[in-house]
Amino acid sequence: MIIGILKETQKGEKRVSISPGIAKKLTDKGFEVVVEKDAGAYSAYKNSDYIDAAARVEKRELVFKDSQMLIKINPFNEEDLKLVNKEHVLISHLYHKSRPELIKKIAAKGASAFSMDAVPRISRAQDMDVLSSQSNLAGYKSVILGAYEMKKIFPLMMTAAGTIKPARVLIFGVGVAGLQAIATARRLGAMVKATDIRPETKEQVESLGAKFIVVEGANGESEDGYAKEASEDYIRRQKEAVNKSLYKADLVITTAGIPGKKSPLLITKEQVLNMKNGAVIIDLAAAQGGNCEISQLNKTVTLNGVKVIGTSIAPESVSTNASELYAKNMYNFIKHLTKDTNLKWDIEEQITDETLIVHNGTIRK
Amino acid sequence: MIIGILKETQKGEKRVSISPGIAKKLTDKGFEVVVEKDAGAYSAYKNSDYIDAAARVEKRELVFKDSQMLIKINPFNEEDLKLVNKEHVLISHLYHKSRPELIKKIAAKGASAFSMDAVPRISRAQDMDVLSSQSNLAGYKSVILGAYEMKKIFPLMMTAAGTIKPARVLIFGVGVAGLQAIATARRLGAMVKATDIRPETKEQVESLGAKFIVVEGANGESEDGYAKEASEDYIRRQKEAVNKSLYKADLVITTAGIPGKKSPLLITKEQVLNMKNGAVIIDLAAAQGGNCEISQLNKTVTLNGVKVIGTSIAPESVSTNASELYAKNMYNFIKHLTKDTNLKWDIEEQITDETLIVHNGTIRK
Amino acid sequence: MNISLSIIYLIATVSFIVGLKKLGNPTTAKNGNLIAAAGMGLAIAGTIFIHDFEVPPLIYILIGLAILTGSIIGGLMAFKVKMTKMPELVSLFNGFGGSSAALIGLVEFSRDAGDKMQATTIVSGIIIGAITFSGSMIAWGKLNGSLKSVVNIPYHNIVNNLFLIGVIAFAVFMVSTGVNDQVLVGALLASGLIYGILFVLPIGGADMPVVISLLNSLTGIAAAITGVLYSNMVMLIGGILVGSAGIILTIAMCKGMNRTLGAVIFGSFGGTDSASDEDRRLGSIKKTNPSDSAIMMNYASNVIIVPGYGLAVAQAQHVIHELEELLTKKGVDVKYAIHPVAGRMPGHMNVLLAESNVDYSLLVEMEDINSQFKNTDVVLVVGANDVVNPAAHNDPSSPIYGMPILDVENAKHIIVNKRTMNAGYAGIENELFYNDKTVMLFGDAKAALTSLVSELKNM
Amino acid sequence: MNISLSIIYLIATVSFIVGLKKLGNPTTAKNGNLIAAAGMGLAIAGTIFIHDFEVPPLIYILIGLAILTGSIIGGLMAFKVKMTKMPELVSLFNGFGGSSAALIGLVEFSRDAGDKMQATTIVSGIIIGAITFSGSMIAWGKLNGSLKSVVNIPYHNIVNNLFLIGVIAFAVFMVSTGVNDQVLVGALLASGLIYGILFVLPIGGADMPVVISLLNSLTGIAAAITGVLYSNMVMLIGGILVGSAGIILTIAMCKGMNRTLGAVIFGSFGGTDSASDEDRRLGSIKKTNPSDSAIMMNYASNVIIVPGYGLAVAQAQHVIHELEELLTKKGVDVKYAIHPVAGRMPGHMNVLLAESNVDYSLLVEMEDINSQFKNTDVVLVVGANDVVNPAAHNDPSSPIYGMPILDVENAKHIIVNKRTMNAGYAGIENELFYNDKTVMLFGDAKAALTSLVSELKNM
Amino acid sequence: MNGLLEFISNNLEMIYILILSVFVGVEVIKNIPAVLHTPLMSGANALSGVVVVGAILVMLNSDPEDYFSLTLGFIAVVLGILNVVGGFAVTGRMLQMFKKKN
Amino acid sequence: MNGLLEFISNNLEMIYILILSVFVGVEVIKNIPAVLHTPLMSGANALSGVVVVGAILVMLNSDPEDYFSLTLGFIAVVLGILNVVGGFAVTGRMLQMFKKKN
Ligand SMILES: NC(=O)c1ccc[n+]([C@@H]2O[C@H](COP(=O)([O-])OP(=O)(O)OC[C@H]3O[C@@H](n4cnc5c(N)ncnc54)[C@H](OP(=O)(O)O)[C@@H]3O)[C@@H](O)[C@H]2O)c1
Ligand SMILES: NC(=O)c1ccc[n+]([C@@H]2O[C@H](COP(=O)([O-])OP(=O)(O)OC[C@H]3O[C@@H](n4cnc5c(N)ncnc54)[C@H](OP(=O)(O)O)[C@@H]3O)[C@@H](O)[C@H]2O)c1
Ligand SMILES: NC(=O)c1ccc[n+]([C@@H]2O[C@H](COP(=O)([O-])OP(=O)(O)OC[C@H]3O[C@@H](n4cnc5c(N)ncnc54)[C@H](O)[C@@H]3O)[C@@H](O)[C@H]2O)c1
Ligand SMILES: NC(=O)c1ccc[n+]([C@@H]2O[C@H](COP(=O)([O-])OP(=O)(O)OC[C@H]3O[C@@H](n4cnc5c(N)ncnc54)[C@H](O)[C@@H]3O)[C@@H](O)[C@H]2O)c1
Repeated sequence: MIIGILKETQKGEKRVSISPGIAKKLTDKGFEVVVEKDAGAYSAYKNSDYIDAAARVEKRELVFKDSQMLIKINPFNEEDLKLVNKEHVLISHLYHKSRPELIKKIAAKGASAFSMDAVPRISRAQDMDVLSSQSNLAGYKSVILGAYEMKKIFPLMMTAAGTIKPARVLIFGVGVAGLQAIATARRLGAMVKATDIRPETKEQVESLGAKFIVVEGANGESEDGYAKEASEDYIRRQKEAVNKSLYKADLVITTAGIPGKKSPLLITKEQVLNMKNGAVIIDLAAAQGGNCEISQLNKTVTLNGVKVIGTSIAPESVSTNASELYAKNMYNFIKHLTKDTNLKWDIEEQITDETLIVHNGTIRK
Repeated sequence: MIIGILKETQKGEKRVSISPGIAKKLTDKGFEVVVEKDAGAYSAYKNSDYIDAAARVEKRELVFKDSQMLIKINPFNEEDLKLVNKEHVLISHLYHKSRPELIKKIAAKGASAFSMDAVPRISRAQDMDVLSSQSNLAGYKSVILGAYEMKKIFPLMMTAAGTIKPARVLIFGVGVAGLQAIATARRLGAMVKATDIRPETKEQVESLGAKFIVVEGANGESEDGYAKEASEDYIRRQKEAVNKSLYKADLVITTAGIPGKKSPLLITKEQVLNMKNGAVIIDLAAAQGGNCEISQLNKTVTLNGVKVIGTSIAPESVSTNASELYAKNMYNFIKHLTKDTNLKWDIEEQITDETLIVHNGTIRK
Repeated sequence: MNISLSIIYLIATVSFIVGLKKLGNPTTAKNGNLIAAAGMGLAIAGTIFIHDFEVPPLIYILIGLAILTGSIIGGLMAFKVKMTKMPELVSLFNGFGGSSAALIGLVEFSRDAGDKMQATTIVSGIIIGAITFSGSMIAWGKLNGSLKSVVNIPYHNIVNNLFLIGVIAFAVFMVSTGVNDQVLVGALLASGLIYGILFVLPIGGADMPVVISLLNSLTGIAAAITGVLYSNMVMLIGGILVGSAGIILTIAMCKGMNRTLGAVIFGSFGGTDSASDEDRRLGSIKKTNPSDSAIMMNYASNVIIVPGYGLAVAQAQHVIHELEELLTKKGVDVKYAIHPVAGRMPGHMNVLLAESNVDYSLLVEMEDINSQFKNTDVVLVVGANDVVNPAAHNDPSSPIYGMPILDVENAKHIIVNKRTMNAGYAGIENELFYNDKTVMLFGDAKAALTSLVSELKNM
Repeated sequence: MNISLSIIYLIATVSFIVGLKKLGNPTTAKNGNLIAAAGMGLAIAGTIFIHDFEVPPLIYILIGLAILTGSIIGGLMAFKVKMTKMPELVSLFNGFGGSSAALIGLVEFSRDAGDKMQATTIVSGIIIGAITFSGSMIAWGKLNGSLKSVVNIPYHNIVNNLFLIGVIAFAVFMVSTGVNDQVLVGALLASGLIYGILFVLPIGGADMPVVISLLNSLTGIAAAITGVLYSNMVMLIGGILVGSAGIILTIAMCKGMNRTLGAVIFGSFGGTDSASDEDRRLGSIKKTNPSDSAIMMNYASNVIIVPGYGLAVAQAQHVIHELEELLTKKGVDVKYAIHPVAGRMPGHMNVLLAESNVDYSLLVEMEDINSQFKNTDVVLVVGANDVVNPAAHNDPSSPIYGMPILDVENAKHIIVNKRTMNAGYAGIENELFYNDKTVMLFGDAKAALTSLVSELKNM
Repeated sequence: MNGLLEFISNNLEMIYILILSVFVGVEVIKNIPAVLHTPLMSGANALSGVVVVGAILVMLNSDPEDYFSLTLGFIAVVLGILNVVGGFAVTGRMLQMFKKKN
Repeated sequence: MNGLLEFISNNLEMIYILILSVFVGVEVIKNIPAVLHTPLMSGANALSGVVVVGAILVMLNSDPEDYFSLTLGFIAVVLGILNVVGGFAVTGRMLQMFKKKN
C-alpha cells in the first residue's frame, strides 16, 4: 500500500505527521511512502532525511495522485478535498462531533476517513492516542510560554537583594495537558494549585505535589475517562472555590475540555478584571472555544495588565518532539489497521470501529 | 537631599531603578524623591504607585532640574548629559573601563558619578551588587528563553508514544548567571554540563548536580573573584574539551565575561556549523562583544538550523522582579553613601572609593 | 562428678550460649550453628567416655548403635527435605526430643524415685515430654497436610484448660503420695500425650510456626528438668537457654503476625487462619515484612525496581532513591523499569524520579528491560499494578488485553508493595499478586520503603 | 546462710541486672537507676539485720553512724556538684569503693587467712582495691585540674609493666609461703597504691573518662573477689556485672575516640591528649558524634537548621529533609534559617531545598529568624561557615565585617557539621566553632546526616 | 512451704544459675531480624536435643539385664540424636541462603 | 595445678555463675548510645559500691574489743556507702537531661 504524507497547511502549524524515523519503519515493513516536499521543514527534518528513509519526496499533487492512504494532522480542508477521490483513505483529526459539514464533504467524495481524535481512551489504545501524546507536550510548553511571558520568575529566591516570592500558578482542568503543566510548573519552583470536575483528579494532582482546589459536589466523572458538561450550578460553585486563588495567581493555564463539545467557560471577563496586574492567562482550550471569556485563538489580548493568550498549538512549538510522538502514534495506528501492508477493515474491533468515521462514502458516526 | 529617578531610554529596557516600595522607604528616611513620568510603566508600576509612596511624579526636565542625585540603570547618554550640571551626582552603570569617553564627558560637566558595575566583589557589598542580582535573573530567564525557542522539550519522558531523550544543555562561564542557568535547566530535567576558566567553579557546578567539563591546566582565578583573560593556548584546549559536548548540545548558554574587557570568544562560526540542526545558542555576553562569533546583540541569527540569540537584557523580561532587586540594591547603596540624607563622601572607604568614578569633575579611575 | 567432664560441660555450655548468640545475626548465623553443634558433640562424647564407674561393653555397643542409627536417619532426613518442607521437619525433630525426655522420665521413675524433689522433676519431665511429643506430631501432620487444617472441638479452650488442670492435679497427687505404680505412670504419660493433641489440633496451619516455637521451648524446659534430675549443668543450662530463647522467639513471631502471646497460650489461636482470610479466587497471597524483604534484596545480586502510580501518591520518590543508593553501595546492581504508561500522565515516573535525582542511566524502557527479568533475583514493584498485570497477555476479555506490560513474573522473586489488594486504574484483579514467586509488602509506599531502608542499614 | 537473706540477695542481684539493663536506654535509664539503687538498699539492710549470730549493740551503733555519715556526705557531694564536674566526682567515688575493698582485705588478712584459696582472694582484693583507689584519686586530681595534665615518666610503659609484674610476684610469694606479717601486707598495699599512681599519672586529661571506666570495672572485680571471700552472691554477681559491663563500656569509649583497648591497657595512652591537638588560637573545640547529636535534637523542643554551601557540595538536600520530617514527627518544631548569600549563587539554598520538596513555609529569612535564635534549643549548622561567622559583628579587620549574619550563637546549643576545620569562601577563621555552646560534628554532610537520621530512628 | 524454702537454700547456686541463664537466653535473642526466626527456632530445637545426654546416662547407669531401661534408653538415645543431628543439619541448610554473593 | 582443678570441681556452680554473669553483663551493655556512656559508668560505679556489704560483714563479725578491725571496718563502710549513695545520686542527676519535653 502507498502511504502519502501531506505537508500541514494550517497557519502556525510546524509539525509533520510522519517523521523520517517512522517513515523508515514503514518502508521496512513493506509500505511505500510518498512525502510532500518540505513537509518536515519546520520540524528540522530535511527532504533528504526522508529519501534516506527509502521514501519518495514529491510535490503535493503527485502525493494525492499516487497514494492510497493520506495522512496529515489537521483536518482535511477545502483545498485538500479538491484532490481527494473515492480510492482514498484519509487519516487526520476530524473532530467529527463538532464539524459535521466536513464529514459530509468527505462522504460526498466517497472516500474513507479515520479520525485520530476519536481513538478510544482504553489502555491498549494509549500508544495510538495522539490526544495524549500531543496535549502532554502542550502542557509542558504552556508553562514555558507562561514563564517566558511573565514579568516575574517562578522560584522562591532569598538573595542579598531581597526575597522573591514564588510565582502562583493555577491550572484549570487536570487532563493530560493539565497534569504535565502542573509537573513542569512545580519543577520550576512555583506554588501550584489546580482544579478539575473529575473528583479522581485530586489524588493525581497531589501525586505531583500540587494542591487541589475542591469544588463541593463535583461529580463530572464519566466512564470513558472524559468529563461531561458541567452544570450551571457547578460552574458557580467552582468560581467561589477558585476566585481567591485566581486573583492571587501570576500564571493561569486552562485546559478544560469536553470531547466533541465547546469547551466550558471558566473565567469570565469580570474575573479577569479582578486579577493581578501583570498576570498571564494561557488558554489551551482556545481552539474549542476557550475556557476564558476574552481569549482569542492565536492572539494575545491584554486587559488591565492581564495578558490573555489563546493557543491550541503549543505542541507545534516543540515540533521535533511533537512530530516524533505523533508519528509513533500513527505508526502504531497503521500497524493496528493493517495486515501485511493491507487494510484489515476489521470493523468489529473497537478501535477501528470508533475511529472509522466515513467508510466508502457512508458516514458511520 | 532630593533624589531623581529617571525613565530608562535604552531600547528594549523595561526596568526602573527604584520601585515604589523602595521609593517609600527613601521618603520615610527623609529623602525627597522625584520620579520621571511613566518610569515604572513596563515593570507594572503605575505613576499613582509612586505618588502613594510620597514621591512626586514630574516630567523629565523637572526631574533633572530639581534633584541633586540622579539615578538610572543604563549609562547616562548624550541626551541625559545635556541636562546634567555640576551640582549633580549621577548613579548608574558606567562601564568606565570600557567607555572612557563617556567618563570624560561627565567630568567635563563637573558633576560626580558613581558606577554600579564597579561595586567591589566583597561579602559586605553583596547587597549592593547589582551585577549579581541582575545576572542572577538573566541566568534564569536565559534558560526559559532557550526552552521557549527550542523545538525540543527539556525533560526525559518515557511515554506510550515513545521516549523523548532529555535535552543537553551546555553552559560557558559559571558566574552568577551561569550558576542560576545551570540550576534552572537542571530543574527542568535537562542534562547539564558547564565549563569555566576558574577551577573552583567545578565544585560549585557539581554542587548543583551538573557535570563540569575540566579544561586541563585551567588557572584563570584572580583574587577578587573575577576571571582574567584566557591565553590563546587555553582557548584551544578548552575547544578540545568542550567540542564533543557542544556538537551534541540542544541548548548552549554563554555567560563568560572578564570585567572591563571584551568578553572572550568561545564559540567560532566553524564550531556553530558543526552543531546539531535545531540547536539554540543564547549569548548573554553579547553586550560585551559576545562569546559566540556570529552572535549579534538583540538579534537572532540562524546558521544551518542553529539559532544564535544575542542578548544582554534578559533580566528586563522579568522587569518586575528585576526592578525590585535593583531598587533594593540601590537603596542599600544610597544608605551606605549617606548619613541622615546627606552624602558622606567617605572616600577612604573601599566601596565608595571603588564606585566613585568622577568626583566634582575630576576622574578618579 | 569427674572434673574433666565438668570442664567439658563448661565448654559445651559456653559454646551453646555463643552459638545461640551468633545465630541471631545473618552474617554470623552459620558459624553460630557450627559452634553450637561442636559443643553438643563434645558434651555427648564426654558423657559417653568419661565416668568413674565400670560399664559393660555391650552397653557401649548399644549406645554406639543408637547414636549411629540416629545420626544416619537424622542426617538423611535433613539433607533430603525440600526447602519448603523444613518447618514441618523441625517440628518432627522437636517431637523426638520431647519423647526422649519422656522416656528418660519413665526409666528413672521405674528406678524408685528418691525424694519428692526428684519425683517432681521426673513426673514433670514425663508430662512435658509427652505434651511436646504429641503436640509436635500434630503440628507436623498439619504442616505436611496429612492432617487437614482446622479441626473444631466445641469449646476447645475450656476443654483444654480444664484438662490441663486435671493433668497437673494428677501429677501433684502422684508426687505427694509418692505412689510408684507403672499403670499410673502410663496414665500420666497418656494424659500428657492427649493434652498435646488437644492443644494443637484446633490451631490453624498458618499459626503452626508459633506453636512449634512454643513446643520447642517446652522441650528445652523438659531438658532442663532432666538436667536438674542428674544435676547436670550442660542439660540444665542448655535447656533453660532454649526455654527462654524459645519464649522470646515465640513472642517475636506473634508480634510478626500481630498476636499477643497471652492470646496464643490461652487458646485464642482460634480457627481463623490469617492466610485463609485472603480471597482465594486466584489462589492465596503471601504476606511479607520489611526485614524479610530487606534480606532478600541484600543477598540478591541484581534488583529491578518497578515504580507505579502508587509511588507518586505516596510521594516516596526520595526514599526509593535512598534504597537504590544503599543497595548499590552493598554491591547489588539496581535498575528501574519504566513502563510507558506508569502513573497518570506521560512521563509521570520520569518527573517523579528526576525530582530525587535518580540517575537517568538507571531508568530502562520497557522494550529494553523485559528481556532482563528472567536473570533478575528480585523485582520490587512499588505502587504499580496494571503495568505489571499478566492479564494483558493472557486474558482476551480483560480491558488491558493487548497492552504491552513489564514481564516481572519472569524474575526469581517478586516483592509487591501496595496498601491493599485493591485494583489500579483499570479496576481489574492482578494474578501476579497470587503468583508463587510473589510476596506482598502491604503498606503506604513511603512508610514501607522507609522501614525497608532502615532494615537494610542494620545489615 | 540464712534463707531469707539468700532470697533478699537473690532479689537484689536481679534488680542489679535489670537496673543495668534499663540504664542502657535513654527512655528507661532513670528507672534503671532507681531499681538498682533499691536493690542495693535491700542488700545492705538485709546484711545488717539478718544473721544468725549475736551482735553487740555498740557495733550496730557504729554501723549506723558509718552509714549515716557516708550517706550524708555522699548525698551532699552528689547534689552540690556542677554538671561539668560530675565525671571527676564519679572517679572520686570509685576510689572510695576501691579503698573500701582494700580495707576489708586488710582486716580479713589480720584474722589469719585460712587456706591458700582465701589468701589469694584476700591478697588480690587488697592489691586491686589499692590500685583503684590511688588511680582514681590521680584521675580525680587531673580532672579537677589540681594535677596539671601530663606528667612524663621516662619509659613509663616499661616501668609500669615491670612494676606490675613485681607486685604480682610479691603477692604470689606471700600467698604461697602463707606468711602473715603486717609489715609485708603494708608493703603490698603500698605497692598497689604506687602502681595505681604510676598507671594513671602519664595519661592525658582527655583520656581520663576511659581510665575511670577501666578503674571502675576493676572495683567491680575487687567487689566480686570479696564476694568469693564471703561466698556472698550479691557481691560476687554484682561485682562481676560491673566488671564485665565496665570493660565493654571502656571498649565502647575507646571506639568513640578511636583507640583500641589493647593500646589503652598496655600504656600506649601516651602523652598526646587528643583535645590538645586542636589549635588553641581561639580556645578548643568540642567534637561530637551522630548519636549524641541525635539525642540533643530528640529532646529539644525546637530546632533551627542553617544550611550552607557544604549542604550543596554534599548533595545532602534529601537527607536533611528526611531529618526535618523525622524531628517534626517526634514533635520537635523545625525551621530552616536561610541566609541571603548562603551557597554560591543567589537563591542557592532555595533551589537545593525545593529539590527535596521542603515546604516553603519552613524557610525563614535572616531578618525574621535572627530574633528567634535565643529561644532555640538546638541549631544545626550544616556546611555553612561565613554566614554564621560572628567576626562580621566583632572584627572590623575581617573581610566580612559589616555583612549581616545569622546570630546562631544566641541559641542554647549549636551543632556544626562540616568535614574539617577549614575556612569557607571568605577564607577566615570562625570563632563560633570554639564557642562553649558549640559542638562539632565532623564529616561529609550526607554521611553525617544519614547516620544522624538512623540514630534518631532508633529512639 | 518450708520444704520449698529448704529446697531453695540447698540449691541456691542452681537457682542463680537458672535465673542468669534465663537472662542470657533472653538477652541473646531479643531483636533479631524476622528472617532468622525459623533458622533460630530450628537451631534452638537442635540444642534442646541435649536431653540425649540424659538418655545416654540412663543407658550407662542401667545394668545389662535391665532390658526395660535399656530398650527405652536405646530409643531415647536414637530419638535424641535424631533431634540433635537432624536439627543442626537442617539449620545449616536453612542458613545457606545467607552465603554472601561472590 | 591439680590444686586449681580441685578448686574448680569444688566451686563448679560458682564458676558457672561467674561465666553467666559475665555474659549477662556484656549482653546487657553492648551497643548503647554514646550519650549514655557517662551515666552508665556512673551507675555501674555505684553498683561496685556493693563491697560495702563486705565492709558491714567485717564490722558485724569483729568483736567490740578488736579496735583495728572496727576502725578499718568503720572507714570501709563510710567509704563504701559514699560510693553507693553518691554514685546513684550523681547518676540520677546526669539522667535529668533525658526527661521528655512536655
Ligand atoms: N501514564 C499515562 O499517561 C496514563 C494516563 C491515564 C491513565 N493511565 C493508566 O494508569 C495506569 C498506570 O498503571 P500503574 O501500575 O502505574 O498504576 P495503577 O495500575 O493505577 O496501580 C497503582 C497502584 O498503586 C497502589 N497505591 C496507591 N497509593 C499507594 C500508596 N500510597 N502506597 C503504595 N501503593 C499505593 C494502588 O494499590 P492500593 O490502593 O492497594 O495501595 C494501586 O493498585 C494504567 O492502567 C494506565 O493505562 C496512564
Ligand atoms: N550566595 C551568593 O550569591 C554568593 C556568591 C559568591 C560568593 N558567596 C559567598 O559564599 C559564602 C557562603 O557562605 P556559606 O556559609 O554558605 O558557605 P561557606 O562560608 O563557603 O562555608 C561552606 C562550608 O561548608 C563546608 N563543606 C564543604 N563541603 C562540605 C561537605 N561535603 N560536607 C559538609 N561540609 C562541607 C566547608 O567546610 P569543610 O571544608 O571543613 O567541610 C565550608 O567551611 C559567603 O562568604 C558568601 O559571601 C555567596
Ligand atoms: N488510555 C488511557 O487510559 C488514557 C489515555 C489518555 C488520557 N486518559 C485520561 O483521559 C482523561 C481526559 O484526558 P484529556 O486531557 O484528553 O481531557 P480533556 O482534554 O478532554 O479535558 C481536560 C480536563 O478538563 C477537565 N474539565 C472538563 N470540564 C471541566 C470543568 N467544567 N471544570 C474543570 N475541569 C473540567 C476534564 O475533566 C479533563 O480532566 C484524563 O484523565 C486522562 O488521564 C486516559
Ligand atoms: N561578594 C561576593 O562574594 C560575590 C558577589 C557576586 C559574585 N561573586 C563572584 O564573582 C564571580 C564572578 O561573577 P560574575 O558572574 O559577575 O562573573 P562574570 O559575569 O564577570 O563572568 C562570568 C563567568 O565567566 C567566566 N569566564 C571568563 N573567561 C572565561 C573563559 N575564557 N572561559 C570560560 N569561562 C570564562 C568567569 O570565570 C565567570 O565565572 C563569581 O564566582 C561570583 O560568585 C562574588
